Amino acid sequence: MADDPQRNFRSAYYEKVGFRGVEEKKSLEILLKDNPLDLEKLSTFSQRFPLPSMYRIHVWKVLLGILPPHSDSHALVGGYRKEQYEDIVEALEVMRYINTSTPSTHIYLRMFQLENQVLPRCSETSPPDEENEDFLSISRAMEEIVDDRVDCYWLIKCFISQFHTKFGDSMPHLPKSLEHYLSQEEPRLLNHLKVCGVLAQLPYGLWFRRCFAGCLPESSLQRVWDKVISGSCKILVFVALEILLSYKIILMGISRPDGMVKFLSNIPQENTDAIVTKAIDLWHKYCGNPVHAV
Amino acid sequence: FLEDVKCQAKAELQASDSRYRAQRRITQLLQTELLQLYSQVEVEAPTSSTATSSPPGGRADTIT
Amino acid sequence: FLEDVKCQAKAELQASDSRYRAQRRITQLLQTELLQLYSQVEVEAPTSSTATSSPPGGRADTIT
Repeated sequence: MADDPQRNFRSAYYEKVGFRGVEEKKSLEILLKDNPLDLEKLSTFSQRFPLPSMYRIHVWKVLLGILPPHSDSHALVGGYRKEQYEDIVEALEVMRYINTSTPSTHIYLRMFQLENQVLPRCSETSPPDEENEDFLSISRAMEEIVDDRVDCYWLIKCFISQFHTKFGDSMPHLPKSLEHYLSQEEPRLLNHLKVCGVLAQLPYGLWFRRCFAGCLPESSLQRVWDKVISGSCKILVFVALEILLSYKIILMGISRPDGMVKFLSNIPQENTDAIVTKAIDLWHKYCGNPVHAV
Repeated sequence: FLEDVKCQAKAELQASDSRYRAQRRITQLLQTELLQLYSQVEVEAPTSSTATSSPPGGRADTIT
Repeated sequence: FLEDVKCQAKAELQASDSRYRAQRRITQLLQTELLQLYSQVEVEAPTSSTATSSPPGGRADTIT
């Protein structure tokens, strides 16, 4: 396949304009007509192109195993998922873990804890730890993307579970990887970060454990999650890299580590779409476009 | 032979389903029991229960 | 094709089982909660509870 670094920029551009997007949408529609669905092809599609928003939730559910590959099982399995959701909510209400005023993200957390047998005893009241905060952060973002509560809970649960199973081992290596690519792209900035002693303190939790939930607005975030859900955690490194590159001038002007961390933890929300587009381009440049064209 | 596989699959699914329904009935009984017990505790010791033991009503707030 | 049918059946069974497992966890939690509450009722009102309400000791066994 021809190496064309411009391609994804263009596809993102045409997606907005509507031409290229129409073509991609059609090929996705063809894939979605398969029975059973070809998960590999769906993953490849979603690695290469942004998912059209009208199909995003459906594709995510299939890729995360919430719905099985056989489309004629979707109604049955969807019904099971709904029952499971309702059973758990009901039990938590009866046991008074939740009530009508509990925020939905906290309901999801309790549900997740119940299913994973880590629901704390009622009397043991502890403030949420870091892991809970990661969960809540991802939940809040997912809630902005998904309207249906049943879908939302299942997507949060399976997104987080799949992320830990698939990428748990890679997580500790991502900061090193970021350092490597930064040395390729902008050694001066890397040097500045080293000199300031901020390299070890960058907001890796926000970037990698939370997959940018609470960092990027949902419209940009979902394009990153398309890649994560379809099988890449490397994309996270490139989004982080692109954030550093985009704010290079500001960062070069800060020398205090805490100032830099503060800025990076609350980046401006204006041009995040461009950051994500450039990050995806960089990711394709270094890691290659997935083969098997659609 | 294919019919055979399909039948077996169907039977397995039904078994899983009935296991679920049985468990669900148990849950419902326990839930009723619990609700009853909560109201009993509240009636019998309306003040001491809120003071000494975990108040049933307020638990959801602990995490916020 | 046969594999295909088997795969489909397996996916359905897994989804049904997951629903069952959630129910199991719920049952366990409810049981723990009930046990705790029973002992609390006994501590807080050792005499009145045995007199006015059904005895806490015998009821939990009937359900399990």
